[in-house]
Amino acid sequence: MHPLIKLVAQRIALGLILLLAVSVVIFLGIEMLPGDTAQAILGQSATATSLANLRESLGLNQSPATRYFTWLGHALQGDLGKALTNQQDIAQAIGQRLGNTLFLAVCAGAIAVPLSIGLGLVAARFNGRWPDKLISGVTLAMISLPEFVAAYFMILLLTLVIPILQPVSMIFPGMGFFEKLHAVALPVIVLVMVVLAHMMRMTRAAILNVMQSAYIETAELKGLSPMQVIWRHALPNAVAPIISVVVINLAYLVVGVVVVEVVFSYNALGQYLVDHVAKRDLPVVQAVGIIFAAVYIGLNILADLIGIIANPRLRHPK
Amino acid sequence: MRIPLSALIGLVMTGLFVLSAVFAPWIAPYPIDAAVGKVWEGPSSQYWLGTDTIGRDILSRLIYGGSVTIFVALSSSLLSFGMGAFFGFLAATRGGWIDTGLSRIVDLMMAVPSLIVALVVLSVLPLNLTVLILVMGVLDSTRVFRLSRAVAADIAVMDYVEAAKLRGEKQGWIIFREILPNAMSPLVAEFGMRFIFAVLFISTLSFLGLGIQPPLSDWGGMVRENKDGLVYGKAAALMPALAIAVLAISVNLVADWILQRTSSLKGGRGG
Amino acid sequence: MADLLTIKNLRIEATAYPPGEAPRHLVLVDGVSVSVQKGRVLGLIGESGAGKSTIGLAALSYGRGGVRLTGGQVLLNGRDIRAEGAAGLRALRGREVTYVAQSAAAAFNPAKRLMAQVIETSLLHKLMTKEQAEVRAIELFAKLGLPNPETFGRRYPHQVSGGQLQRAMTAMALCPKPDLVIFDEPTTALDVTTQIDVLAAIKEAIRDTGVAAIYITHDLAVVAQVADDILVLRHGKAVEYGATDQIISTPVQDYTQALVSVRRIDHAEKSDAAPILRVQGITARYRGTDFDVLQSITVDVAAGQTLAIVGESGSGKSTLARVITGLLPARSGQITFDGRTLSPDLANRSKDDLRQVQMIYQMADTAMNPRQTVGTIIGRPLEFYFGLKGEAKRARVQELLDQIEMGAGFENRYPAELSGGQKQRVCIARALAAKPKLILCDEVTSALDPLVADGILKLLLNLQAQEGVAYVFITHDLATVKAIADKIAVMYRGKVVRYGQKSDVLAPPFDDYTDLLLSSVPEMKTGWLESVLKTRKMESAGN
Amino acid sequence: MSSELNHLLGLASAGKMSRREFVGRAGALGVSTAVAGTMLSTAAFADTPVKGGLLRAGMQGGESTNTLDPALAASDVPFMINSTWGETLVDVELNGTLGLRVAEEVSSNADATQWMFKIRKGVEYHNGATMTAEDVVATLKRHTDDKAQSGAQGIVKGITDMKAEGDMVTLTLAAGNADLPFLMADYHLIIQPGGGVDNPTSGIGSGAYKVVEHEPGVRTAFEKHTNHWDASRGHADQVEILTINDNPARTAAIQAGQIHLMNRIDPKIVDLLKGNTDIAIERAAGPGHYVFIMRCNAAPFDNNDLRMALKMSVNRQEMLEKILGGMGSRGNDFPINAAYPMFDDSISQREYDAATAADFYKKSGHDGSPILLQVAPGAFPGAVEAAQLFQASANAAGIPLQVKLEPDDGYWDNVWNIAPFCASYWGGRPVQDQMYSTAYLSTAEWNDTAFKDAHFDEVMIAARGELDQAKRKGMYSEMATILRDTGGLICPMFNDWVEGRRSEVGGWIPNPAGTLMNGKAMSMCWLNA
Repeated sequence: MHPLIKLVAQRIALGLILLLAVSVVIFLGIEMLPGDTAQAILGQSATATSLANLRESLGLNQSPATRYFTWLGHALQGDLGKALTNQQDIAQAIGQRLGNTLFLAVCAGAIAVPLSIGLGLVAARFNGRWPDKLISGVTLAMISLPEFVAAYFMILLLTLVIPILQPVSMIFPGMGFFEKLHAVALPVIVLVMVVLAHMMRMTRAAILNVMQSAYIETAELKGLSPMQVIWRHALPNAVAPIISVVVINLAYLVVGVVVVEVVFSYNALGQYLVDHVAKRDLPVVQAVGIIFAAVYIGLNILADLIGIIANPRLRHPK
Repeated sequence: MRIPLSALIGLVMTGLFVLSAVFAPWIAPYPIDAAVGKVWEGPSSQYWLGTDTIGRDILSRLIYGGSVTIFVALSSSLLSFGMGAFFGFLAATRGGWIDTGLSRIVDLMMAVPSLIVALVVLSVLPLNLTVLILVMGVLDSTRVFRLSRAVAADIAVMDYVEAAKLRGEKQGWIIFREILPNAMSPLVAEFGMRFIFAVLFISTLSFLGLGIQPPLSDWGGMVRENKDGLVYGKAAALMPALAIAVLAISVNLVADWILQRTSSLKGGRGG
Repeated sequence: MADLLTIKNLRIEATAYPPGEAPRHLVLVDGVSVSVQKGRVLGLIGESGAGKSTIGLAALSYGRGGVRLTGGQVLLNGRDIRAEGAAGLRALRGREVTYVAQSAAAAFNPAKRLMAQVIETSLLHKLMTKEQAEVRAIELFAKLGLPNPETFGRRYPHQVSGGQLQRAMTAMALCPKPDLVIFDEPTTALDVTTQIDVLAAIKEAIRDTGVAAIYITHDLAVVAQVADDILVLRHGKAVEYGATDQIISTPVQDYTQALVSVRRIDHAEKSDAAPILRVQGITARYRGTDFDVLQSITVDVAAGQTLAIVGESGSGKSTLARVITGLLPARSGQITFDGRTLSPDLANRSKDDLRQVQMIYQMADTAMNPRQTVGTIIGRPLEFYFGLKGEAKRARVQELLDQIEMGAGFENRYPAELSGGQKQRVCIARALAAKPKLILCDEVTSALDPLVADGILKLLLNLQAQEGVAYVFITHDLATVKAIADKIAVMYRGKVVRYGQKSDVLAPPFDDYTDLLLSSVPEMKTGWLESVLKTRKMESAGN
Repeated sequence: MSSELNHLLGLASAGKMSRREFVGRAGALGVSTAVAGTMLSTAAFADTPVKGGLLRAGMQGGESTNTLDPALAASDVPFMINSTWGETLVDVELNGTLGLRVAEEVSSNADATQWMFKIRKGVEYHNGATMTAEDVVATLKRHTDDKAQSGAQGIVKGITDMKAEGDMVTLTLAAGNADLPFLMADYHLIIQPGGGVDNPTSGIGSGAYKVVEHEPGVRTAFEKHTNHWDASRGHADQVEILTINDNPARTAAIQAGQIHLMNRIDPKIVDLLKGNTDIAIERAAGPGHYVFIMRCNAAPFDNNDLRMALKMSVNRQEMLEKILGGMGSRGNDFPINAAYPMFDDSISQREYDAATAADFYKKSGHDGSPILLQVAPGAFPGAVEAAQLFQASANAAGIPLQVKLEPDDGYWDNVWNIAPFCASYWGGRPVQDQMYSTAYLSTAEWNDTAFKDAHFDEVMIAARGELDQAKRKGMYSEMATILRDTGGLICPMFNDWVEGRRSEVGGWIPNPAGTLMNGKAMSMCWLNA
């Protein structure tokens, strides 16, 4: 078997194991939370018997191990149970909101990734000169601004001062693609601001790091222009670090945007989770937690794979 | 010692913030929870930065809020650093199953998004500074772990470390006398990054109503209190927001400068 | 005959920015004049810091880091390229002048196939079509003796050996048919046996293509084989400039004479004595690998004498050192020191055993903690092994510093403030501080300039005479071996192929490998290269 | 009619003057309440409805955990949604009089112990079925059932017998209750097919609009119920109710025209909105009040001296100004204000008095440990700030009050009605009896102050049956005083409804009984082209 395929297989297997471990951790974590689900559901109207019955029906009286494996069994068949609060089918509810989450993340990523890498290259090209200083300064300011502040500025600017966008971004099935785009424009802008800086700075750093190498001098002595040098010789060798930071930020766009969702009342997973956390709606918390973990792990595997493929030593062993 | 202007500005500003935080009770013109003025007064000779949503002096609250923000951020990043660096070095120098074990655990922790963990934990545990600091510190230590492990691993293969081993030096000497001094500057720079992250993170938590308890308020909380006015250009919410940004930028400038002196690229915003 | 390149009293300056210090202004090259004619080879020779590479790069009007050409002229094909703008320079670089770097391994982009990199220049400057360029590249591969030239270009740098990369680099330089090629220490990074093959290939290629070349090296014997003229440099100034024969046979300047007479130390071998260290049937392999890098090695080191272990990279000589120190526990065999059996694992050795065996590394820079002063570095073993403190320690440190001929005022300096030779001396002092019976020297001189290396070797010999300490001296350089060894073990692919007293080992009849090794040592006379290539029995391993 | 009356009418219909004010002032001019009411409605209805379009409301007070079960509705969004798809037997007209909905006739026996409701013919549900008297009885029964956990349980408890004959529903009460019809207007008591017993969350009712999409805590989309019986309702083709909990976003949304109606404008930004001609600020002095509730059965609040101490240490005037921007009135620690019929304005207003508060506190013998007040930003607009003002004024009186911030999400499930001392909000009810029986009757489901006083209960029951208005007023006055001086309710202020309407929205009639025209805005408003 080609060692590359072997590596890929290994990475994926590792990822799956990790995911399984995460599911255990989340399960245990929720087990350890103070407070009792049955109590949480019945609230003050709880009586000893009704509690007992509910525990029975929820299977809370079984051992954690059994409960975990029954849960896992169902989860593997795509059945995540029902929300305790309003009996919605979790898989269904999550399904749509996951879609919204990904839609937002993809839109933001599609703009932020190329933009930040481009800026990173430019900054590296003019290292230490004014374009570099300008880009670094602006992105530094962005990285230093809390998301929600950025969010309100954007509302102020783009819905009131220059009324071209909508402050409320909720999207529904049945909306046209461009309708949706228009709806999420504001959160997208804010998220781009949030992740741009990090990726751009890392790209710049990675490129500058590579620029130390002897083969860059070789390229310069061949008579290549600075941008040719960066594009042809530096970038290919900086792929791995850049990808890894891109992935961190993509993961962030999926799992870390609760605040933005809240501000723009965007109906995606984050807000859904937050709503259910306080209600101790554990099946929901668990399900969403797993999904987030899966996204994170999946993206990391992706990064690993790209890193491997980008590395000729692994692609073409001796 | 040559300090570039940007770093100098950063140092001075950071210094100012820390001082005002430390001496808050002495320099704040008004008590933190006294509603002295009308709602959302503009800046005036009486209230330099205006008043907030129930007529408290914003400058005073900024100063007190700063001490809270900085205290929490500092102690949580110290915690995350203590833990992260210690285990990171341990993993790098010991290697073997210790390394593998710790690394896998960290992978696990990182796979669960920290904001979510914070939300869950903070919504069920009693809300107080200790819990807040613990949660943030532990969550953030994973990144420090990865960095310090990487840095230490680079250093651990150096001949002078091998020489120390050959001499028969103990683990302690090797970590603290051979490795640590050479790992310092990337770690210090990372510390800056972590600190900023902590500041932003508390702000976010406070914004979601899971942060500092009133009448104490961190800057994030102040933004929330006054956000209704923000959309109408009331400066009240602007001030704490700017304070956060300026502090972050200042620390960032210092960190960048330290980083430049040793080219190591790590850190950044957390997921 | 018209000069292709004329350099008229060139002055090159630089500003260094040491972290946390005021920037320092340096003059790297001052008032150097030299010229190269079409089809001729100029050798630039000197120690590190002599400014030879800087001058080489000046021919492309290229300055590394903060380096600036501040005076004089660089006339290429009659025009002063110092006047050229960025675009003009890009036009000339890679077309009129090309460059062959010291370490091809580093100078090739690991992410791109060789062919793409070799023909890049030709395409960039629109000198030929892709097809033409590839055809030419394949010709050059063949001319430079690379294995199956047609397919060679499809490989990635990491897939070919160092020697081959260096040839490929030469091919890359010659591909665009430049007027002038700068060879910057092209063979220094290679094993001796590989070096001469590459040397020969380069020489042939230069001759066939009729290109002019500047050949930069610190090894007079090497440059003597390829250069028509030689310019000897020191501290950025020209010392002596003349035809190759004249420079090596009748050098005028003392410095040149010193360079020529280097490696002439003669050290009478001591007769065999009771062993302080016995290595018996050692077999070892690295964790996670499945072959033995050392196969049943058996050697003795006589007390107060020197065992030289000779071999090329990959022969396992350094591994042997790691096994002796216990860093890499052997799989089988045993190590006896002073009659006691040493535990194979470092962790289980007594403090005194550790003290008795000290080590000196090839790279002095990485062997010293940059954050510790010389005083701390040398003082630590004193305090660690003998519990010396304060004044007593300080005095002993000074004593050691005197022993390594560095005198006062050094204990408060940091490694970064020392020259290469001084660093290595400090490492020696650190080893001595432990009062060991045995010191392992791993290529301690190979990173140093010849004259400095000589100094170190002399020092080591004196110390042996004073302290009666034994050395295991690991090196690839036979000249060094001749200079210092009493016993010699020749290693090849994990085995000892020849072992005995120096006199026996260096006297015929030789086995093939030892012959190859001995014959590969460049000699300070022109035409040596051709003669040796005829008489060799086996091909070098490096290809 | 007099020019002054015209002037008042103008003010009132423009929403510049509350309905109560108008009726009161008109009364002063010798106009009877009923007449004044009708005058006002005709005035407001002056312009003719425009059909069609999509009417959007953006509201605070919804979570993704909400359901469509009317029995469980508690916060603004579910209230609004249910009032849009469902109808009650009767409802409360803007002038406080009884309006007939699916009941076309209401009558009672002499001592008000038996009430007859004649169900309107041909009231069609969204599923095509026709409403029957049985449905009505089934609905009321369902709300008496413990499992339903209905907010109306306290109301229907008093009904001993319900029967349906033909189109007539007859309710028999243990004790007479003159206000029963008003109780039937309670927003929980929405008539569902078969009483919604088998599927309470179906969202199928007889309202002017039927639910087409419902994403809890996000958006509920309706389309016109073409066979709705009441032609005067349901002008827009589609309506949507969006949950926008974030204040700035909601306000920005109405300015940007993304929504046409919004609830809960932060009073502090009203002045800032004044300049905007697209948006009318709709104010109505309603029965809604912001409260801090102490559970009388939980230490340390089981001590009335401590309760008094806290009541005395609230600076109501300051709160009114800083929290409501003056848009409201001071509370007096009982849940009734001028918005209610038979309100006794002679009960003296409680003022901030640090000294007295300190005495009460001393008297209570409290150990001086921090007294925790739990509050969430969403408890009511400005709740956290109000709590902090409270803390400041209480601390000034030497009472160790301490504010504990709780997250908005889940506040109503985990803190309200559970925590011993927390901030809360009451929308108020159309009549005093209903307000009291919902939250202050010992047995009431939502007795969030855990106030138990046998005498109080007796008076309440008695008052229900009392048809002599003067006597009845006296009884209410007594109840008010009991609550004021011994209850667990701290009521610093009554808030006006401060709501936003884009100028293109027609048909707005201020109705203090509840948010957004007591939940009728979607059905009664239209979009002027």
